[in-house]
Amino acid sequence: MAKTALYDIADKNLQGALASFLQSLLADDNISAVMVPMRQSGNDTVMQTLVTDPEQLSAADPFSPAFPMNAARLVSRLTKRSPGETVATVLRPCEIRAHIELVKLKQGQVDDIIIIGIDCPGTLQNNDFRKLAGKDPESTTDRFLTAALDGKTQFDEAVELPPACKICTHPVPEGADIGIGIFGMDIKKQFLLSAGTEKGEGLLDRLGLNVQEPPDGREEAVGSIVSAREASQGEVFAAVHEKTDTPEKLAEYLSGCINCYNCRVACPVCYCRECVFVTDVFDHDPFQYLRWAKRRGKIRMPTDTVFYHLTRMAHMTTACVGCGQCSNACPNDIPLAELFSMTASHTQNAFDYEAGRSLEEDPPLAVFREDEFAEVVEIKH
Amino acid sequence: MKPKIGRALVVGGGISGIRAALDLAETGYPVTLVDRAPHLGGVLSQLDNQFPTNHCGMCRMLPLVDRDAGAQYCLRKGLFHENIDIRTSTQVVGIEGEAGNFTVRLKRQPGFVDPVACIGCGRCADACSVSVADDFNAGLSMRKAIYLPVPHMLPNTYVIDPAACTRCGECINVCPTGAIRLYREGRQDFSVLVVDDEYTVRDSIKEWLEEEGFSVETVGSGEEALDLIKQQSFRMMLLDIKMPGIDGVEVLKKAKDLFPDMTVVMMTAYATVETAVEAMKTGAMDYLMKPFDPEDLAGKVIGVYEAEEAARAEEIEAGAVVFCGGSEGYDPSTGKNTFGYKVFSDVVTGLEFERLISGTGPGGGGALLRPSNGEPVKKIAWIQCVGSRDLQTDSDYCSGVCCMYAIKEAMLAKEHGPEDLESTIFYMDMRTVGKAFQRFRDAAETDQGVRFVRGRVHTVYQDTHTGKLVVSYPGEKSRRIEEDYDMVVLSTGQKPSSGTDKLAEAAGIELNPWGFVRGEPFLPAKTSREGIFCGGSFSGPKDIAESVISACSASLLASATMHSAGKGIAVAGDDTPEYIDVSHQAPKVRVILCECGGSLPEGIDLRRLAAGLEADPFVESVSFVSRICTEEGWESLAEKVKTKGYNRLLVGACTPYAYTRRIRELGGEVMLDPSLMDVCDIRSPEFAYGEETGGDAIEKAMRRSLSTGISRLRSVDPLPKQTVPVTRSALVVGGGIAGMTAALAIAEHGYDVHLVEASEHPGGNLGWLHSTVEGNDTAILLEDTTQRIEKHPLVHVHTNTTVVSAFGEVGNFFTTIETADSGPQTIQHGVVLIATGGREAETRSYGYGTSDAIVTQKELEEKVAAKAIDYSAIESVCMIQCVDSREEPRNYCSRVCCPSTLKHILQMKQQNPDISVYILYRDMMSPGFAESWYTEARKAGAVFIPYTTYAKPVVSQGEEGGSKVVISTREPLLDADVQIHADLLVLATGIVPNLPEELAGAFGAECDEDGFFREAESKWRPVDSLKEGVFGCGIALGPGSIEGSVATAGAAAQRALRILSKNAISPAAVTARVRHSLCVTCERCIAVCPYGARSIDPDTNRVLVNAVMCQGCGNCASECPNSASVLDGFFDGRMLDMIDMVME
Amino acid sequence: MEPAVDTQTAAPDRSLIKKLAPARKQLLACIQCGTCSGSCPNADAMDVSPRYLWRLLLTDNAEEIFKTRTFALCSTCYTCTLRCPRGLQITDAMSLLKQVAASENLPLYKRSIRFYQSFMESVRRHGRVREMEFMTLYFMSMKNPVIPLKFTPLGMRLMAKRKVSVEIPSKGTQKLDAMFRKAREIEEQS
Amino acid sequence: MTYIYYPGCSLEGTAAEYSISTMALFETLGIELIELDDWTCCGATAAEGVSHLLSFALPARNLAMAEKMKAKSDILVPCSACYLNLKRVEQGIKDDHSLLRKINQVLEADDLVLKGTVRTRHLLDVLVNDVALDDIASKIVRSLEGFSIAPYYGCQCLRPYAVFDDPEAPRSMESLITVAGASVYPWDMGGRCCGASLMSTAPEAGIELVAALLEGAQGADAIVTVCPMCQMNLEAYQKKASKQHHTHYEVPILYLPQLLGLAMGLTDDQIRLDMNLCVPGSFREKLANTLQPA
Repeated sequence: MAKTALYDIADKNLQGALASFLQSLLADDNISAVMVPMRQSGNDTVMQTLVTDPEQLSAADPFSPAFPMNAARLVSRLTKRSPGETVATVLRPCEIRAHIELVKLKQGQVDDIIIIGIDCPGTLQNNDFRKLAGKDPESTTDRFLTAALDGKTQFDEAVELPPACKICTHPVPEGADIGIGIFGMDIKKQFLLSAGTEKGEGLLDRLGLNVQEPPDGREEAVGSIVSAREASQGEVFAAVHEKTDTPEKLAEYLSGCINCYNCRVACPVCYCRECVFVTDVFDHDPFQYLRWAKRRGKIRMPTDTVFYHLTRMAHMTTACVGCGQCSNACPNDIPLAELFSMTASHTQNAFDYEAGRSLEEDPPLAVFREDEFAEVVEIKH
Repeated sequence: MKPKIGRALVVGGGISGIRAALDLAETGYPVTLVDRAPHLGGVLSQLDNQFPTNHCGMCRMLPLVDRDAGAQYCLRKGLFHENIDIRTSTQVVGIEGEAGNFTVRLKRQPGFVDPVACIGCGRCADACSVSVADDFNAGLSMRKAIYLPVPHMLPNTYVIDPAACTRCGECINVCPTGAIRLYREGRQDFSVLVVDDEYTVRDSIKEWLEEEGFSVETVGSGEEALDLIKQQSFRMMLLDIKMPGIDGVEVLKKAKDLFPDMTVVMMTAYATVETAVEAMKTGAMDYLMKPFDPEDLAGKVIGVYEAEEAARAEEIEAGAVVFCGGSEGYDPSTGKNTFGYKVFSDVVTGLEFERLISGTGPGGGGALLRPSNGEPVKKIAWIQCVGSRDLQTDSDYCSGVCCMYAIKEAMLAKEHGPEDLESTIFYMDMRTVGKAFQRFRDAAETDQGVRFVRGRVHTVYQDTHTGKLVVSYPGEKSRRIEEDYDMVVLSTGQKPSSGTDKLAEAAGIELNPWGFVRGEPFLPAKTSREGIFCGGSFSGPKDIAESVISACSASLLASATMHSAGKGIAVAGDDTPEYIDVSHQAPKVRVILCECGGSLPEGIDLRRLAAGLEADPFVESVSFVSRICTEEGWESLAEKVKTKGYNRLLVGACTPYAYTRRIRELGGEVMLDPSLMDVCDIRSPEFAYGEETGGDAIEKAMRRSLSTGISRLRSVDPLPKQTVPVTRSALVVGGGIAGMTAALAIAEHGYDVHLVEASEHPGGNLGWLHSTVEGNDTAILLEDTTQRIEKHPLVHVHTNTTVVSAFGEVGNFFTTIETADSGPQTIQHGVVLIATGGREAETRSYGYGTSDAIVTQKELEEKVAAKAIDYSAIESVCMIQCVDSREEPRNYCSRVCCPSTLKHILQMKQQNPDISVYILYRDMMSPGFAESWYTEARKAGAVFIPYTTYAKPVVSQGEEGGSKVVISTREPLLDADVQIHADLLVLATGIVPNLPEELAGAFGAECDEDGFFREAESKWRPVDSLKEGVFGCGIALGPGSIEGSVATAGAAAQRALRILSKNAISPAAVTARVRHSLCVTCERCIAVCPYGARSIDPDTNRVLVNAVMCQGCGNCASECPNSASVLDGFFDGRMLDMIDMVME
Repeated sequence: MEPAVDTQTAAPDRSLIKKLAPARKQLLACIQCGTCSGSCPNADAMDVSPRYLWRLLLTDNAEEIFKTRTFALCSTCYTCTLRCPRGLQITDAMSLLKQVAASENLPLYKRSIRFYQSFMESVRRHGRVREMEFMTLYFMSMKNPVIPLKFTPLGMRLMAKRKVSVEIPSKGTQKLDAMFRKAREIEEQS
Repeated sequence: MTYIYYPGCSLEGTAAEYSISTMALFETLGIELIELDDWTCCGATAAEGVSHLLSFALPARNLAMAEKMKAKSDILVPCSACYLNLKRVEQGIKDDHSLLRKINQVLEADDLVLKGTVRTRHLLDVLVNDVALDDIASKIVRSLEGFSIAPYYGCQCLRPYAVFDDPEAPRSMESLITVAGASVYPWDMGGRCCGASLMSTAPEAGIELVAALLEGAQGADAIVTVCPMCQMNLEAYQKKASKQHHTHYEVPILYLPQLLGLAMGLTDDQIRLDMNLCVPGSFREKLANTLQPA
C-alpha cells in the first residue's frame, strides 16, 4: 500500500490549498522549480508554466479543464539532457504516461523531475473551454469540478467532455511520484496525497505531512468512474469500428484531412524530428500526380492522406496514451482520437503492452520474441 | 577479389562441402565443388527443421564479409559465389600428384537434360507417363522419370532417372528449348550375354532387355559362355553363380582375364550372396538377387550402358582436396527388420517423418497423418539406436545425432499433430552431449510432455484388428509391455556413404574399421594422404555443428597446404575496379531482353512491350538477345553493352540469381558499378504471372516486372563505399591446446599472432592429462605444439599476461595486455580468438573431502601418473558420473567425463583384471566411435548401474577404521538396493569455463548462461560470435575433447583468415546508414540490429553504423519511423515507386 | 530393507559363482537393453525376464539365479541371439545355466533335469530315442502320478496312428554307454 | 545327385510320414538318398542340458559315420533339431581345435574319428538351392490352385546359422509353394518359435505360442513345415489351444514333401496324410475338388 497523506484545505479554497502545497514543494531544498498549469495574466488561457518564485504560484490551476497541449512534450524538453536540477511537474495521467513512452524512446528521463500527478476528471477541447469560461473565467475550474465530480459529462448546453476523456480508463495518475487525489474526497476539506514511488515517499516525509489512510469512499469512487468509462469505451470503439472497417469507409472517415499534420504536431508520442511525410519521400514529381489521375480517371487532392494516417497508426499506436490532442488539433474536426484509441487498444493488446504503464516494458517493436504472432508467421507452438 | 594461385577441390556438396567451399572461397581461393548428386545440399535439402530453434537457418552460413561475392540467397535453394565453380552429377575417379599439385580426374554422370538449356518449365514432366517413388520424399510420394531432384532448388533444371525412363521420347517432343537428348539409337550396339542354366530365367531376361533395345545372346552353361565370348565381343555379361559344370565365379575369373573391360553382373540366390560379394572383389561390378523384377534388371543394364556412353573423365589441377562425402542413413529394411519397416506403412524413418511433415513433403500440408489411412496421428513413438550401437548391423558406434533429432521431431510432432498428441522416445542413453542439448531435452519432457522410456524396443508389429502398431519393450522388472501406437519413427543412424570405399581407393586414403575415412590422431580432418582432408560426417557420424566445425577445420588445413606449396600467397589488394562515376548524370537505363529462343508463349509481342518501355523517359533503349543463357547469347549481350550512352543496365531473362557473378564480371569490363546493373525475371517458372493465363496476362506481368526493375535502377544512388582497413594480425587469448593450435594456424599463413596466456606456461589442461581413451599420447602433442609455438617467428607468446581492456571492431581492435613483470602494452590486431578453456569443476557432493578414498577424475589421473595409486592393491572401485552436472544450475553435459571413465576402467582392468568396477551413471555419453570403448569397458567386466536425479547414490563411511567408502544406490533392473564397498570412489565433476564475462564483453562478445562463449548460432556459425571478428575455440566454446578443441581451433582460425587475408574489407553494396539530420537518436535501431553493427557515439550523440558488420537486413530501416535510418538501395521513395509500378 | 546386492557380502557360494563364470563371460558386454527379454517367445511365462536374469548374473547373484525358472523355460529358438545388438551368445548362456542346474541337481529344476536325463538315458541305451520309453522313464523319475495323465490323450492319439508303441523300459543294449562314460570322464577332469 | 540321409529319431516315430514323403519326393525327383549307417540320436535339446560335451559328441558321431561312408558328402537332414545339432558341430569345429580334439576323444570310445569333411544340409536348403525349380515344376501334375498355404519354418533351420534363408523374414519355401500352384498365405510368423520344447516342462507357456501361430494362420488352408517338432506341436495341441483361447482352431499341418507330393500326384502311401493328426474333412473335400490334373 502506497504511503498516503491528507492535505487540509483552508476556507474551502482548493486552489489556495494547492498553491500552498506547491509552494511547500518549492521550499524543499531539492526542488528548484515547479511546472504547473497556470492562468495566464491578461486573458483566460491556462498554460503550463515553469515557476521558481513561490509568489507566482497563486495563479496555479492544475485542475482547470483547459488542455491546450499534452505537457509530455514540455517535460521532454526539460529532460532530454539532464538539467542538473530537479523540477516538480504537475501532470495529468495521460501526460505522465506519454512522458514514460518518450523516456523509453530516449527523448527524456525521469531522474531530474518529480512527477506530481493529478486525478483527472477530464478536460475540454479548446473551444469548449472558452465557451465554459464565458464571462466568468475565475470560476471555471470550480464549476467544472463540481459537475464533473458529480459524474456529469455535460457542462453547458454545448459543452461536454470530449470522447477521448469519456473513454479514458486512466483517471488516476499511476506513474506519479506523488498523486493529488480528489476522487471520493470532500474537496472543500481535504485532498489526498499519495506517494507512488520511493522518491515520492521521501518527499512526503520531508514535507512533514501526517501519514493518513484515504477515506473509505475513494476506492469506490475511482472504481465507478473507471467502469463508466469502460462502458462508454466499448460503445465508442464499436461505433468507430463500424465506420472504418473497410478501406473505403476509412477513407470516408478521414475525408476531411488536408495534410496539415496538426495531429502529429499535437501528438505527444510522435517524436520524430521531421516526419517522413514532410521529407523528400512524398515530394512527388508533378508528372506523377497526372500519371495517377490518368490511371484511375481521378485522384483526390491532396494525396497520401489515408496513407499518412495509416503510417502514423503503424508508428505510434503502440505508444498512444489516448490523450485526445489529435482531435483537439484537427481543424476539420475529424474524430481522430476515437480511431487512434481503438487502434491502439488492438495493437497494445496484441503485444500485451500498455503505453505508459511501466518503464520496464520495452516498446513492442524493439523486442523480438520468437514465439509471438505464431498465427501470422504460421508457426504453431 | 583477385584469385590466389591454388585451387581447392571440395568433394561433396552437403552442408560440410558448402561450408568448406565457402570458407576457401571467402579466403580467396578458387574452389571447384563437385557432388555426385544432380544437386547440392545433401540430406539437408530434405530436412526443414533443425533443433534447437526447429527452423532451418542455413542462410546463416552465407558470407558476412564481402557479401557481394556471393548471392544472398537461401542456401537450401542454391549456392552462388564468384569463387566457387559447382559441378553436379560428377564424381572423383582418381587423384594423382602430391599435396599442392594434385591432378584430379572427374567423371561426369550422363546428363540427358542440358542444364543450361533447361528452363524448368515442367512440360516434360507433364508429358512423362512413368511414375516412380520420389527419393526426395524418401519414397513417400511419386514422381515422373524426368523430374526435379529437389523441388526448391535454384536454378532448378530437370533430370532424367535412367532406370525409370522408358525412352518413349515424349519429353523430347514437348521440350521448348530442345534440352533433352536420349541415347536410344546406340543401344543396338551394346551387346549383352546372359548366362544361366535355367531356361526360364535367361529367356525372360533376353525378352526384357530386347524390349529396351539391347542386343542379347543367351547360353545355358559356363562352358558355352566362355566359348562364345571368344568368338563374339560383348560389352556386358549377366552371369548366374550356381551352375552345373563351370560355375559363375570361375567364368567370371576367366572372362575377366580375357576381357578385363567387360562389365559383369552376377545373379544369385540368398544362399550364395556371400559368393556374389566375393565375386565383386574378383571384378564383378555388382550382383542381382533372385528373384528380380524386370525393372531392376533393365535399370542396371541401362545404367551400365549409359555410364559407359557418357562418362568422360576430365582432369583438373588442385592444390588441396577436401572430402565432404557425408554419410548415409541406415536402411532398416536391410537388416533383420524386426520393426516392420516397409512392411507396415506407419513405420517410418526419422528422415521420412521429416518429409511427412514438410511443406514440400508428400502431403504438402505438413499435417501429421498416418500414411496407412490418412488419419491424424494421436500416439507416436521414436525408437532409438536403429542401426547404431548395434553389432548386428556392423555399427559398434553411436551415430551421435539421433537422440537430438528424435527430441526435435517429438516436439515438431506436437506442432503438426493434435494438441493432445502423445509421444514417447524409447532409448538406451539419451546422448545430450552438446551445450544446450540437456536443457532442450528437459524442456521436451517438462514443457512438451514428451515421454522418455529407457529400453530398447525389439519388435513392432501390427494388430490386425485395429491396424495399430504394437511396440513391445521391457518395462519394470524387465517385464514385456505392449503399447499401441499410430506411428513409429525409427531413429536411424549414420552409415558410411555408399561408395566411400571406392572413393577412398581412388583418392588413396585409408578408412577406419567402421568404414568411414580414418582421421589422424588429434586431427580428424587430416586423412592418411598429405594434402587431402576430410570434413563432416565422411570421417564419422556428426551433427550439423560438428560437421560445420570439421569442414572449417579441413578447409584450414587445405589452405595451409596450398599456402605452404606457395600457392596461397597472392595477396588480395585493392583490386576493386575503378567504376565510372555516374552520380551526377541523369539516369539512363539500357534494357536488354532475352527472347528465349523464340519459345515464349503465344500472344506475347516483345516489340510492343519494348515500345511501351521506351516511352519511359528514363529508358535509353530496349534491344533483344536470342538466348542469354547460351554462351553466344551472353557474348551478344556483352557486345551490346559496349556502346556508350547509358548508365544503368537492366536485363530481362530467367533465373536472375544465376547471373550475379557474370553481371559483376561484366561490370568490371565496362566499368559500370554492378549495383547499377540488374537482372529482372521475365521467364522463370517462379515468375508470377498472376491469376490470369494467356499471352496477354504474361506480357502484362513482364512489363510490370521490367517497369519495376527500371524504377529500381533509376533511383540507385551509387555512392562510393568506405572500405575498412584490416590490421593483419591476430590476438589469441588463452594458451591451451586450442589457443596454440589456432595461433599456429594463423601464423603459418604469414600473419602475426599474439598469444596471451595467464599462467607461466602454455599448455592448459594438457599439463595434467596423460592419455586419451583411444590410447593417444597427449604429452607428445603438447611437446610438439609448444615447440612449434616457440620456434615460429610470427607467434608472440605473452605468458603471465592478462587482457586488461579492449575496444574496436573487426579489422581493428586495440587491446591492452598486462604482463606480470613488464607492465601494460597495447596491441593492435584485426581479429581476436578466445581460447580461455575450462577446468574441472569443484564439488562438495558425495562426501568429497571426507575421505582420501574419494577423488575427482583429475585427481585420479594425477595420482595414477604419480604412481600414488596401485590398482593391484585395490579390490573395488566405484565411479559416479554427472556429479553436479546435467541438472540445474549446471545443466549441461561435459562430454569428456564418460570417455575418461572408460579410459580409467580399461587402465584398471588391464593392471588388475580382478578389480571390481561399478559405474553409477545417468546416460553413458560415448558418442561416435567412443562407443566401442564403452563396449570394451563392459567386456572388461565393469558393471554399469544407472541412477536418476530423483534417487542419487548415497555415500557413507565404511567400517570404523577401514579405508573403504560405502555407496548405496538403486539397481533399477533388479529393482533392488545395492551397496558397494569401494576402496576408491571417483567423481566425474565435469567442466566449468574459465571465461570472465568482462573479457568476452571487452571484445563485444557474450557469455551464455553457463559462462561459455556464446556462439552466433549453435549450428551454422558455431565458432563465431555475433560480433564479426571475434571467435571462440576450445573449451571456452563448450566442453569437448582434445580433438574437439583442435577442430574448433582450426575452424576459428579459418574464420579469422577470411578477414586477415584482406588488406581492407569492403562493405557490401547494400548496407544501412543514418541520415543524421532526421535522427532523434531514439536508439531503437540499435536495439533491433542483430549484428551489433550500430552504436551511439557519446561525443556527437549520433548513431554510428559499422558498414562491414552491417549485413543489410533492414531491421533498422523498418524500425525507424521517419526513415532517418535507411538501407542503401531501398529508400522509401524507390520502394514506393516500385510498389506503384507493380500495382499498375 | 536389506540390500539385495552387497559387494561385500553377496554370493557366499563362491563355487557356484565359479561355475557360472563361463556364462558370465558370455554376457559381459551386455548393455541391459532388454532386446532378449522382448524377443523371447516365452518371456511371459518366465518368472523373471532374461534381462533380469543377466543382471543377476553380472552382479554375481548366483543364489537368486537359481531361484528362478527362467532359463529352464528357454526353448532354444535363438531369437535373442539373433537380435542381441551386442551379438552375445545368449542361447548358449541359457544352456550353460541349464547345465549348472543339472550338475548341481537343483530341486527346482527337477522336472527339466529328469526330462533331459530320461531322454539321455534312452539314448544311452538304444542310440536312438524311443519316445514312449523315455516318457515312461521320465514319469517314473518324477514320481508324480498326475503328470502322465496329462499326456495320456496325446499318447493315445499317437498310438492310434501307430506312431509310438508301448514299451516297458528294459536294460537293453547299452549302445552308447562307452561314449557317455568317456564324455563324463573328460568333463569331470576339466 | 546323391545325399546321405539322416532321418533322426522323430522320423522313425512320431514323424514317420515326414520320412516317408521325403523319400518318395526325392525318388520322384530322381535324387538318391542313402540312409546313414547305424545312425544315432543327435542329442536333441536334452543333451545340452545334461552334458556340454555330449551335446557335441552325439551329433559328431553321426558326422563321423557319414565320413566313413563317403569323405566328401552332403548329409541331408529333414529334422530341424537334428540339422541344428549336426550343423553346430560342423561350425563349432571349424575354428575350435580343442573342441574337435575333445569330441574325438569321446568318439574314440566308439572307434570313430571326425575330420569335418561332410556338410550338413537341411532338406529345405537342398530343395531350394540344389534342385532346379524347373525340375520340380516339370513333375507337378496337379495344381494346388486355390490353396492358401502358410509357410512355417520354425527356429532351428534358420537360427542361429543363417545358411540358406533370412532368419528374421524367411522366404525360401515360397517358390516351392507357388510352383505347386498354391498361393502363399501372407503372414510374418514363419520364423516364430512354436514352443515345442516347453510342452513337457511348461505346457501353458507352450500352448500360448501354439495358439498365437494358429491364430495368425486363420485364413490359410494349411500350414506347411519342415520340422517334426513344430509339426507335431502345432497339430497335437490345437484342441488345447482352442480351449485356452475359447475358440476353435482346426488347420492341417503338412510337411513340405507332403505338399509337393500332393501336387506331384504321389499316392496316399507315399504321402501318408492319414498319419497326420489333424486333417479336417473340409480340407480333404477341397483337395478332392481342386486336385485337377495340371
